[in-house]
Amino acid sequence: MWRRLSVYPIDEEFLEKHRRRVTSIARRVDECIDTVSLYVPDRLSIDSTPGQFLMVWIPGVDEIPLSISYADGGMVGVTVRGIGEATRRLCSFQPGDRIGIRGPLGRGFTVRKGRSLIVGGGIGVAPLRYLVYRLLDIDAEVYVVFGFSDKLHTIFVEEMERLSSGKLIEFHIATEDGSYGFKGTAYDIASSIIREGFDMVYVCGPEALIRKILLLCVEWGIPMEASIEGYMKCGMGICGSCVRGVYRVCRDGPVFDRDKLMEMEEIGLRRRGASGIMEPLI
Amino acid sequence: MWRRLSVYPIDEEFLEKHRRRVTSIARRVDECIDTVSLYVPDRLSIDSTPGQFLMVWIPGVDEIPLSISYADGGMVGVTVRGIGEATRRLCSFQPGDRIGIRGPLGRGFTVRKGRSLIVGGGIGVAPLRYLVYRLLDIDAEVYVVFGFSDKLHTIFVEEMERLSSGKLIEFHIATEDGSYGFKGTAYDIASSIIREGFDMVYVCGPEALIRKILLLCVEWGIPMEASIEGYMKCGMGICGSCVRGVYRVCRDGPVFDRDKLMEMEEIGLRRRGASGIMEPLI
Amino acid sequence: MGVDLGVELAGLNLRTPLILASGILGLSGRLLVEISRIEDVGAVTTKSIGLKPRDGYPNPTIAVLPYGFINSMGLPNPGVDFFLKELDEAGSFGSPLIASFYGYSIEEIAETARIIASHPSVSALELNVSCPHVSGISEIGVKPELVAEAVSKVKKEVGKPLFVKLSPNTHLIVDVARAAAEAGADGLTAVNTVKAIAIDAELCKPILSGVYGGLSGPALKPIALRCVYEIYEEVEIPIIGCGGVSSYLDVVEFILAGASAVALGSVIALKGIMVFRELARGLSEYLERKGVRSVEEIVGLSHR
Amino acid sequence: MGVDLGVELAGLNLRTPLILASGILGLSGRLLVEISRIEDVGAVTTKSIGLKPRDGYPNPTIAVLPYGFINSMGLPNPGVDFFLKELDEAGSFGSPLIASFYGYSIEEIAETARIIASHPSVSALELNVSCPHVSGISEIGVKPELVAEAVSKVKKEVGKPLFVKLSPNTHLIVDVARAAAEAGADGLTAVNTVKAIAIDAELCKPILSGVYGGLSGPALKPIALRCVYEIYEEVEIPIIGCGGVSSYLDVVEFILAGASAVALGSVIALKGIMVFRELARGLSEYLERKGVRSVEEIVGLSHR
Ligand SMILES: Cc1cc2nc3c(=O)[nH]c(=O)nc-3n(C[C@H](O)[C@H](O)[C@H](O)COP(=O)(O)OP(=O)(O)OC[C@H]3O[C@@H](n4cnc5c(N)ncnc54)[C@H](O)[C@@H]3O)c2cc1C
Ligand SMILES: Cc1cc2nc3c(=O)[nH]c(=O)nc-3n(C[C@H](O)[C@H](O)[C@H](O)COP(=O)(O)OP(=O)(O)OC[C@H]3O[C@@H](n4cnc5c(N)ncnc54)[C@H](O)[C@@H]3O)c2cc1C
Ligand SMILES: Cc1cc2nc3c(=O)[nH]c(=O)nc-3n(C[C@H](O)[C@H](O)[C@H](O)COP(=O)(O)O)c2cc1C
Ligand SMILES: Cc1cc2nc3c(=O)[nH]c(=O)nc-3n(C[C@H](O)[C@H](O)[C@H](O)COP(=O)(O)O)c2cc1C
Ligand code: FES
Ligand code: FES
Repeated sequence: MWRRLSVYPIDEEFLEKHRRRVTSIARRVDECIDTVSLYVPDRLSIDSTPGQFLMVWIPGVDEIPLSISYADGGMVGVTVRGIGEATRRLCSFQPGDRIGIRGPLGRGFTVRKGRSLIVGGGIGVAPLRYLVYRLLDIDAEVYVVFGFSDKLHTIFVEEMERLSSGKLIEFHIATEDGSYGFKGTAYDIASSIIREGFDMVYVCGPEALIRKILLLCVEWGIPMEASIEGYMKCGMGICGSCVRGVYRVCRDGPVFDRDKLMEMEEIGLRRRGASGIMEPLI
Repeated sequence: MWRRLSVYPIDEEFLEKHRRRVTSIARRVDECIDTVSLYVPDRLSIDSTPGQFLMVWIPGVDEIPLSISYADGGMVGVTVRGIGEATRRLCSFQPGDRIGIRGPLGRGFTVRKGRSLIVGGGIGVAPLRYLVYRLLDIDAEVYVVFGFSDKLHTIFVEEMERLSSGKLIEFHIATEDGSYGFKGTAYDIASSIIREGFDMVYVCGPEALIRKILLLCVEWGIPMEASIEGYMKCGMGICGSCVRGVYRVCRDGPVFDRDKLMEMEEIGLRRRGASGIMEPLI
Repeated sequence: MGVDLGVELAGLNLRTPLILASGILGLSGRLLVEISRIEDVGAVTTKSIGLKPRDGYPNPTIAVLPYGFINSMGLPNPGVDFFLKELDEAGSFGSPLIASFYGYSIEEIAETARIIASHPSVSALELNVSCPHVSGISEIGVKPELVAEAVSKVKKEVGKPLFVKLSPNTHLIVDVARAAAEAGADGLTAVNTVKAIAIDAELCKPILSGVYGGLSGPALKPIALRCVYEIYEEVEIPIIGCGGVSSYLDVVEFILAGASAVALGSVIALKGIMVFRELARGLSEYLERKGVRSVEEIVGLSHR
Repeated sequence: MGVDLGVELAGLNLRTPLILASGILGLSGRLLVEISRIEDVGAVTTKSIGLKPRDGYPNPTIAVLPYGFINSMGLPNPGVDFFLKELDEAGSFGSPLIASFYGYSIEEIAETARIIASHPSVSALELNVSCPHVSGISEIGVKPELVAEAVSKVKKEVGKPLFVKLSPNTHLIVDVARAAAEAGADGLTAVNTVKAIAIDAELCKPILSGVYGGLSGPALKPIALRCVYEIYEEVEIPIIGCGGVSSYLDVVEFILAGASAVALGSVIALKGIMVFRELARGLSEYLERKGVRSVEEIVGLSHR
């Protein structure tokens, strides 16, 4: 009745997702020297998909996109690496401090049964941790490969090792300096096991990593999805700030499949900054 | 969900009632030399109560309150006497001509089983005709007294006589000049039969008539309701134009009970005009 | 239980910061008295009154949208003389009566103010220079120098507090507000409606007989809130926030933006006059939750 | 089946009167080309481009209300030089490209116009003097004489059609429109957003980092419609209606008010880019039902 009258597309879900919910941090976990997980109570994130993100408002500072790294029992978690003003401020937040959240936003990973290979680099492991649990929920066969610069920057490794020793997943870890696990990159490990055959490869991390895995999967003809970044402002698909190729990362992504990633022609090479100018990624 | 978000009291019913529905006249019936009934298809009026009114928009001319005189089978009817610009224009309308309607608005009569006396004068019979049918629907005992100036101005009389000869109602009619029925007024007849005892007296017509019946009912201690007029603009209870005593005719009325009518202290004596100035009624 | 909501507004003592807006049921003296006596009502404002009676525009005078109303009443009012008689018979008010008035010239404004202010029931005046659908009214309200002149003329003749009701239809709203304050106005009401129209696509005609009307209700709120915020940055005298208030959160937002009180209009069509109770309760609970002891403590807090 | 929706707009031939509004997905050349090729898109407008790149404001840059958005992007844009390169690589457009631009002074406006207009993909220009949240922009847009000066300077240097995008935040909108027309503008876009704010009652702070933003979406519609209606009464050049269009009925209302075409913004967040199809279909069916053979026949019909 309302719809007929208003002639306005009242998308209740849309509206509710984008209203900023100011909430207090319930729990903080230090993951490594520069990375923290923060948990807040949230009803809406119960129905999220791994790969979806929240716009996290740090009042007085900024509002930034962060992938959901955990969602269960009415709590949602994000895992943030302090690399600039907003992320460092967030890393300093303690239980009781208030943030505002919008979301869950965007399209996440396809959670599908089968043999899945999860490849994460650095802070890119954040959405993948949530993905692992959702894949385990549906009894998928999960291979996880994480890579970090060094032992001091490893994230979720204990947790994955616990799952691994419980035979729930197969877990590989690489550090570039060899201070933990295999000496090398996640790509090195992934490229060596990929020939074992997988139904899906999931990736998140530095775009150089995504690009290399992408090309590999194209070569091997393996389905693949990656969560990529774009400069997010509106987070709702109208401002155009986050566009890569012809896709909006905030709405059509942040998770894209192999074909779309190829079509973009820019993965690992360049990306728009805040002004819209294309900046080289290396 | 929407409600929680919008923090605005979205009253769908309110909104839908007040959106002007432009519709074509489906049927026109000449009731007497200066009075016409017009019928339009309308879904919302199915749930109307006798005594409720429509705001009828005569495009380019005016929007005026008219009581619902009929509502059945997806059709709503109003009966209008041409006394000024808007009403005369409306009386000239033919099937196919377009009007806009808002409504049904206001509070109607209490439709209750028992011995009911319906007293109407002139065009005041419009809502009472609808009331008769609704009372018959619930098997009330219905006494109808209509009064007109003369035979040429009688309305719904054939219809009432048909109901009367079918023993569905008891019907009395008076004309002031005696050209039809009893010579005198509706009050004359009503005051003579009122002592027979009634559970409810319903009145609509000139305020002089309403006032006299009101005082009579107070004297005899009989429950009574009357539909009264106020100068309607917004029709939704905010502009204050229609206020009588401390009540809004458009929202709290147009039907009021005996106690409220007495409390107003002005029935039959004075009423606000378009500017809000109180004007004497005689 | 709850925080006391009393506020002082330009010398008036209000039980709550919730005021009945001008033009809302404000034609009948008896009804105004009735509303003024409701426990949660801080003050009531009359319909805008002019020197002479006005019938206003023919109907349709209002269009309902899902997110507000467009009204084009055309300032119907009985004129000062009748209105004072109305007040004579109305009885005594339970909270301050703010008399809204207008005029087509500085002289007429001053004369009307003098007459209305003479009535003992009137606690304060509100000068309407912002009605968007009657020509000759808002033309004054967009000119800071004219508003200043009108205000000083009125203040010369009238001892009671004077509010000026501002128009959101001009980029000069802060200038007008400042001019009014400097000329001696005791407070500002921000805002009146935004000029708007409604067209019926079936008839291919404007709906309102006056064509142009004023947008009120939720659609107006973010604009009205901005006006209050902007004015509070630049002008010292108290502000009555007005525009689209529908919930206690709206009340809170207006106060945080800088309003010392808030006027309610359109919401009354939807929630009825009992909305005063709902909003007062919500506001009081909010203050309690925040550990705040009076409304005044949070006036303009969002600027800090 | 259905009525042909083609319109001629200041010399441009549009397949439909439906235009992508400025600032909506208009940063990427490739995406603009993609949208311009959708069958029901009449024209596309770029994000407003300036002489130099701008990052815009920090987030939050948008607030969602049940009846619209408040955005305070702060005109992020890559600047003319980069943008022309972007267009070079974008491919060819399927419908006219309107390049929106701005400048902080008359000279800068003229220079920016000259550079952008030089690109072969650009069919027309739209001068944005109405962004409510970047200082130095809307200040020009409320001064008829400055707008006239800017328009004649641009027209002297640029042969392509020039639209001026107007601000609803001033009571002088018709004067600005007239000044633009007299100075040689080929068309007007009415309107940009209304200045507004949003406050978070929990944090007691403005939500947007730029504090002030612009209200778009349904709440803006009755105001935008009024602006189009008002301008159509006084000014002869074609108008692109813009503000809150969400359904084909809104499109019809804007055209009846006097718009020759209609730009879509906020609705795209809710209905996606496929809204062009829905609105085109609805408009075409409406015209058929009314027995009208072209959009032009009903432009401004509500004034008669
Ligand atoms: C979909 C998505 C999911 C993300 N998930 C995570 C995560 O789970 N954990 C995590 O630590 N980081 C994540 N990021 C990255 C994170 O958003 C940025 O690190 C953060 O915005 C940097 O802000 P800053 O002020 O700390 O740094 P700055 O010094 O401002 O910038 C550092 C880098 O972050 C980029 N950046 C800044 N603001 C934004 C923005 N609004 N949108 C996109 N990029 C921005 C800059 O372009 C620059 O490359 C994600 C990004 C996206 C797009
Ligand atoms: C609740 C209600 C129900 C009514 N039902 C009927 C009905 O069923 N049939 C019928 O013929 N008439 C009915 N009327 C009266 C009808 O509304 C008026 O006759 C009509 O408005 C006159 O308009 P006009 O332009 O023809 O006359 P005018 O010459 O404009 O006025 C004639 C009289 O009608 C009054 N009037 C004008 N406009 C209004 C208005 N907007 N609201 C109230 N009074 C107005 C004037 O004050 C004057 O007393 C009803 C009125 C009310 C309030
Ligand atoms: C029906 C109606 C009549 C109004 N009449 C007046 C008036 O006479 N004088 C005035 O200053 N404002 C008048 N207003 C404006 C209101 O006082 C108020 O400023 C506006 O409606 C915004 O508040 P709201 O959104 O709460 O309704 C009127 C508004 C409405 C809806
Ligand atoms: C996110 C966003 C960015 C905008 N950017 C611009 C801009 O750069 N230049 C401009 O002239 N208008 C800009 N606008 C205004 C729109 O073009 C349009 O005038 C306004 O949103 C009203 O239309 P709508 O209600 O359909 O959104 C922007 C609007 C939004 C919502
Ligand atoms: S962030 Fe605005 S479109 Fe994606
Ligand atoms: S007609 Fe406006 S209050 Fe009744």
